[in-house]
Amino acid sequence: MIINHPLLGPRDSSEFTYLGDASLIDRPDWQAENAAEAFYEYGYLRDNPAGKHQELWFHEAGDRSWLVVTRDTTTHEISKVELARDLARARGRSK
Amino acid sequence: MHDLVAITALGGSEPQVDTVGGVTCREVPAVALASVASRMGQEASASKALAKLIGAPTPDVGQHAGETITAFWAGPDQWMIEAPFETHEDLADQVKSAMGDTASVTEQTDGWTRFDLNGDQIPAVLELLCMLDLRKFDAGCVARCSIHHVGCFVLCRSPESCSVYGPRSSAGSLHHAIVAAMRSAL
Amino acid sequence: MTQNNRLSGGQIDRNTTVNFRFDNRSYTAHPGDTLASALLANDVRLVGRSFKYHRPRGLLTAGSEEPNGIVELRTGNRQEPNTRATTIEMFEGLEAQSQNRWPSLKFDALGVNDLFSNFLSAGFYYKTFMWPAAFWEKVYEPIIRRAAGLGSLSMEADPDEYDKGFRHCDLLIIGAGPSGLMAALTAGRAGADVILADEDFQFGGRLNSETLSVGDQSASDWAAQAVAELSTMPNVRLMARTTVIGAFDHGIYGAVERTGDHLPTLPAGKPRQILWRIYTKKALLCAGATERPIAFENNDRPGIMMASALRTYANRFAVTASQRVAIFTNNDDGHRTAADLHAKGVHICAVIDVREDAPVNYDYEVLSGAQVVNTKGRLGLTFVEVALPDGSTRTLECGALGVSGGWNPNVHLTCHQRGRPVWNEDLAAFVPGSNLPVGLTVAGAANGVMSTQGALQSGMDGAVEAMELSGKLPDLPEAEDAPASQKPFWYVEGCKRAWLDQQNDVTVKDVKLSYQEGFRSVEHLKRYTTLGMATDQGKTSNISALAIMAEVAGKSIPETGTTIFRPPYTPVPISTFAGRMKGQEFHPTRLTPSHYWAKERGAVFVEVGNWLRAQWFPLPGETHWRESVDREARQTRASVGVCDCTTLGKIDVQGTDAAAFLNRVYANGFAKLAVGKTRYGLMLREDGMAMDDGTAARLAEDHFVVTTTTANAVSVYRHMEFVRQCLFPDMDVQLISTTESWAQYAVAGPNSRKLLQKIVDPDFDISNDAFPFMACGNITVCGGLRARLFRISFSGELAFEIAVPSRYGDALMRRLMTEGEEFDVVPYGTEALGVMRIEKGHAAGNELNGTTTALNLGLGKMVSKKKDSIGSILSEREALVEPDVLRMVGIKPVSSEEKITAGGHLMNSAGPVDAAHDQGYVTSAAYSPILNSSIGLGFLKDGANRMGEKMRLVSPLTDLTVEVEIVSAHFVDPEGERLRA
Amino acid sequence: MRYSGFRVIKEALTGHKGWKPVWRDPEPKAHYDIIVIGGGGHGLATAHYLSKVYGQRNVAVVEKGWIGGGNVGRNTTIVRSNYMLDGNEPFYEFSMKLWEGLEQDLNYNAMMSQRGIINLFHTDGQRDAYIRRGNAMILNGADAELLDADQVRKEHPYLNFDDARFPIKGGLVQRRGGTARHDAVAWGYARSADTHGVDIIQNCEVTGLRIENGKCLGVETSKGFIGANKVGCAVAGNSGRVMGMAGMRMPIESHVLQAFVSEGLKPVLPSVITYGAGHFYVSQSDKGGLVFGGDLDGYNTYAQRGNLPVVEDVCEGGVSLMPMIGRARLLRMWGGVMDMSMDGSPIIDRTPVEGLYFNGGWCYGGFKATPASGHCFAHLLAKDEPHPTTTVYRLDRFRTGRMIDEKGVGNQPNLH
Repeated sequence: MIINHPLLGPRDSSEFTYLGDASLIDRPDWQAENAAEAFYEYGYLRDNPAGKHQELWFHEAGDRSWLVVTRDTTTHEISKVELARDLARARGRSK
Repeated sequence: MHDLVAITALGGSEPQVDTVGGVTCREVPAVALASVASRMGQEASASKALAKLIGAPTPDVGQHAGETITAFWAGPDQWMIEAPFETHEDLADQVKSAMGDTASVTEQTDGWTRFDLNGDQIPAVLELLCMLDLRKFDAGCVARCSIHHVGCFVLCRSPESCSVYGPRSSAGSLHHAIVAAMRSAL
Repeated sequence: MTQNNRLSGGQIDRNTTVNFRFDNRSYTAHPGDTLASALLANDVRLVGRSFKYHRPRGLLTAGSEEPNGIVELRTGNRQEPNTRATTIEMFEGLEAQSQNRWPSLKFDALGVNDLFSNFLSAGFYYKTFMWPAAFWEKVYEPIIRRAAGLGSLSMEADPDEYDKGFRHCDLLIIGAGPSGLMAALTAGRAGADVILADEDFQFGGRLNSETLSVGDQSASDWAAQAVAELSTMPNVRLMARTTVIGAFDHGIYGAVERTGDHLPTLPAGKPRQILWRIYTKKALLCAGATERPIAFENNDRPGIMMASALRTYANRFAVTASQRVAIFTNNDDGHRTAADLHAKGVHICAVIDVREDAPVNYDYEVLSGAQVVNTKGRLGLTFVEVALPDGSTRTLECGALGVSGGWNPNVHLTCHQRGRPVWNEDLAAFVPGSNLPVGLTVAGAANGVMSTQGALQSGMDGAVEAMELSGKLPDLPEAEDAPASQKPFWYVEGCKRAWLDQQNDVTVKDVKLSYQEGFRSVEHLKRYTTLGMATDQGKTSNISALAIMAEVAGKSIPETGTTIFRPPYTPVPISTFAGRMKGQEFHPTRLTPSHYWAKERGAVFVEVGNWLRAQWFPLPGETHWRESVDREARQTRASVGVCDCTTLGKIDVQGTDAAAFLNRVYANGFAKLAVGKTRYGLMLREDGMAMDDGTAARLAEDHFVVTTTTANAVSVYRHMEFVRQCLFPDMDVQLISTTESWAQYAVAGPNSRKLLQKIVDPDFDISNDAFPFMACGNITVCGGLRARLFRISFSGELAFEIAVPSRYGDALMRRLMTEGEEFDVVPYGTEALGVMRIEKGHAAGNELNGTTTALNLGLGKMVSKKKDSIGSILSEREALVEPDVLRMVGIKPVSSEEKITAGGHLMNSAGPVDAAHDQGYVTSAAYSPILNSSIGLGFLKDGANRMGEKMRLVSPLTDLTVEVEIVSAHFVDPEGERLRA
Repeated sequence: MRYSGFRVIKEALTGHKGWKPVWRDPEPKAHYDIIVIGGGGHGLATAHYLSKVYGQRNVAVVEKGWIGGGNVGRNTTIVRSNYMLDGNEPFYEFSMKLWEGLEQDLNYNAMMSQRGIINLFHTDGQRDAYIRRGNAMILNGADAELLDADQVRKEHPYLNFDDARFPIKGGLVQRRGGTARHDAVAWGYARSADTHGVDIIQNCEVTGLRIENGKCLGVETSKGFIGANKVGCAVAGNSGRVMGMAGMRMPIESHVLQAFVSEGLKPVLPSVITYGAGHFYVSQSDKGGLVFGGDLDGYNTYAQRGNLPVVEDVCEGGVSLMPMIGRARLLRMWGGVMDMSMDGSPIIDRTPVEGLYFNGGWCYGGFKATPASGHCFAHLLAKDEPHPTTTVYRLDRFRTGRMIDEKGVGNQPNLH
């Protein structure tokens, strides 16, 4: 597969290490009342869609960026690649 | 001055040189390295300080630039600084004082081993080693890539000259891979 | 032997004669031959035996689709089983053997299977061999296995080298026949960046096999001229002997270039084959088509071949399979073969055409509306029996029969991403469907365009479309453009033993039986009968079998299903996929800064991940490793020892938020660590399990150096980048690995400070007051070399770790040894390191096994609940905090003579010994020379409350039961007085 | 129809006219007591045990394509019970015992071949872990043997002992492990279930689950609605998709595992061999092909195909371990979609929806589990309580912290 890195352009996916669903960015609030349940769901439950999937890839043999790749799990077509850091900020994560 | 004697990454007292069919692979220990990473929110001033340090515009993504002190892009808001070892053994300190609080600086001199390839058929060698698109890999380009499972930087300095940086501990394996590719391709 | 079957013409080099051997007989051939053409030239028709019935087999085709002509090529450790004679390029001294026969090809004992074929019908083995139950394993299966397989391996290591490489292009053209060449000319002249690859050693595809003309040239001359022009274009790369084996995601193609297979011996340093990963913007499949057979009774005898193969042998290789040839066809193309052979002086016995309206010919007989109903000839064809439309039969004497049942486009690569081809009624063949791999288009015969003119046009159009070319296009030469006429005809009615898959012996009857027993899906058919599972991957058999299944089922072919193809297009040596990564080069080897010195000292090395580390340093006279290790550990605890610990991961953490960041990453607190201090840190995974441990040294307010275990250096760095970029993207923190930059040595033992004081420059006070336990700082050594010093201890002794730039590591180690002579300094390896850490009760990899929590490790109190840190919440789940969870304990034998075994299980001192009564297990064990006893660490249910308990350590696997006592994991200096000294 | 050597001879002499379809091709009834979704190995085995052992006769298996077309038809055929953890070893040993009697139970020769399996180790740490595992196997009533390097060499002299980057230090052997003819397992179960009255309905894709008031009433299919008292889902690889129809998020990701077969070769490998320093395991089939595989491609996918980097990785391991296979040719590569669970262990349990039961999360261990999985799922469906060997395969074990994590890699499915 080829991942079109937002900074570097097309790079072979073998340069990357895969983590999983980009929902792993949405780490729950540790102080929330339902934190135990929220962390369980965050840690263990997945949509696992047959279709578009937002997922985290680390450019291990490259610039060490974490990317969020939107890829179809039935065709492997990649429709979007973003820097995870940008997406994390967009989803409200900060410090 | 201290009295400890250095050895090269390949374990010799002198750098190793191999020539096959018009391409030379030379071990280059005489280089000092330091990494620079902009501090959060200081990207612009870091870039400015870096440009001043190398006497050239701060290299963009996938580029390298500079004269005596050169810099190459290593990641978002990160660069590696190269300079002659003889004169810049304390490169990290020099860079830190140039960058001030705009960037984090880390000594990288001995994190890496460098092999320079010279000759007119470098692409034939490189295409057996890494997946770079050599059609677009002109002078001034740099890319991180994997060579036989070793993470490397490759810099194109001119059509007949490039540098390969690999982790120092893997110097033997990297050197073996390069020379085997030279024997195969040339 | 002379080449009796040589004809005139051809594209072989008659000026040179080469010698080769087949089944230990010598023959001659010419450069340009394949082994197949050379065998035919020498009148060798019998080349092998089939898989199941051991029927005699001859060549069927002239290309890579060959199912029958497979041999063991070369000898010794270069023996290469199942090699298709049709693709072996002739070279001087070539040696090949037939296979799957004993004692000889002509007399094969297992040929007896053929007599029992009625009992060996498809799937018979599923229905029998079950009684008595024990017999399957002991009697039946061994017999089946002995008979299994085709060629044999030498059982020696493959001595050749293989390379892997990467190429990029705008347009990859797969196949250099008429459409591929025309596409390459079109795109090449327009300046596109093109790679043209073909599996053959000669470009031109079928143009080399035909007597047609293209423009005013012969087809092969036109091809040669096109190649000549292409080879002058800098933007076109020609790759002959290169098979594109697979279409992978996003325009990546795998291709195998056979750089050395045509050479008698490989030049030094040169690879036998290269696996290319070709990155393309667009690809154009010009793979042509494969002629398909017609099934009839005994259609598998040597001498019965594809008609187009006979034509290729005659026109390209100047060879005929026999001087007397008949043709059996359902289409016009079969007649072309007859005409070409006739023109070369071969006697055409007849052309048998199933069509009533077959074209007439005055040079030889054409039997219209006729069918071949049987053949004769035990080891090679002698007679063909033909049924004529009037009901009579006629026997023709011939040595070769060319069969043409029409053509199947080579759609294989279009299916590699599970796209399905579609049925084309006009061609009676599957053509590429609509769901092709992205970026791939198809031209020429592969796309169902069967005429030469059509192929040229289609190739040009394909290039124009793929490269979006505009402007002037090359002139298309004139070429044959006859409409192809055929009558779909799959098998001769009433035939039984009519072969479809000739290698695996799948017949028409088997397809019918498969249907009868309910195996009606195409996939069931293939799996039940083994159709298409042979080395030719069913290239000549799958479609015919499908058509027959459709007919039996009374359905149309599209209703019956399609069959798709998987990579690789043709089989590829496993070595080719491995490339250079084998033997010592399987993984890169990482050497420590003291490696060369350690080697001089005669160290024994051990693989730790990709690192080589000194395991121990034997001295003369030491005959057992334990002697060395005991000495190293004892001497270190008695005086001072030095160990290279460079392999531990080191990560530079800088930034104004560095401390806050580490506070999140580590379970314990780091915010308040003072500058100049180091702290032990425990990192959890988000699921609450211990991930790694190490230290973090604060060199400045905004600067830490974090260490990781050797094994986890890469994954911890990746994790920290995840936390930084994805979880807390606004933290001002920068990470970079410095593992390799610093040669880092542990200097441990009561005299460690004294030794270091001899090399640390006097400006730096490292006394206990100035540089207490857990202190760290930048210093200089040996007269000004920058260095780092950490007062940390893994051994439990007074200890330091000192780091200098790696290039000076060798010299520093030597200096430590000479300066340490007065203290009897000892270098120690990983084994003694392990002994001392077990004595001290430090968890390491065996304990941090990914299923243990901080609580299990006895570090539960380190997990701060006052802050947000990774893993803290999930570490609280109910089953992880139950009162009797596993706790890390020390284990020692009640009798010091006994040995603790890592991997042993702990059982109560009385009661049953079984899984239900398992109390825990031993993770690490060592002999402690200080305690004069074997000791171990392990996990025990409720272990913290069971100190002093006597238990049984059992290891039935190693036949061991030992009475042990549960003790504190801190065997040595539990109060930690030594390391603070 | 009973199969026997006698029958084969009789049919051979009478033109094979008497063979009947191995299973019927029935139209679905309006309602069944139990519907099993998925005509793969596990679904068909479930149907066999439901009908033969648990006396359930009003049962249907619905399959979207052709039976045996999922992972039972695309695996590397290995059978073993060499697990380490308490949760797994009893279950897989139960499965092993069922394998050992399978041919007689089914009257179908699935060619179970107990030629042994060896897991090689290359470091002391690996050795210690294998000793722990071997002991756990024996303590659970299974067989295990530890070989040192010399003993390994004696049994497998063709392995790389001279030039290995990671020298072989020994191996853990299970002699009763081996291989079975994977397709035949599906067919044998199908034939038996069919004989016992189970309707096997092919080309019948489940498009929805009818759930009212928290109770599952049946399945919507491409052949219409089929009612059921109980619905069991055994569609590993597609569990996310099917359970998604019930609105459930699962502790599972779908990943592709590639497998490979070489051209047929005269016998070279006496047993199943697993490399401990690279991603490579291999056995030789009765037909002579080397059947081998390695690691997952590593990314979520439902496509039954993989990519080159893993092919190369596997072959690098193979040639490193046994350099004599280098000149053998790889004939075919394919991919199967795995239900990768969050701890690498399976799930056989009720679900929050009444009448809906789940069997999945088999990772790449599903084939060897087929008999026990079918038996235990049938037990759960018939009796509404878990079989004793599967009480730990709970769906909620991640919430409570009772993971069964053999590899110790935690909640990242592609690492298991």
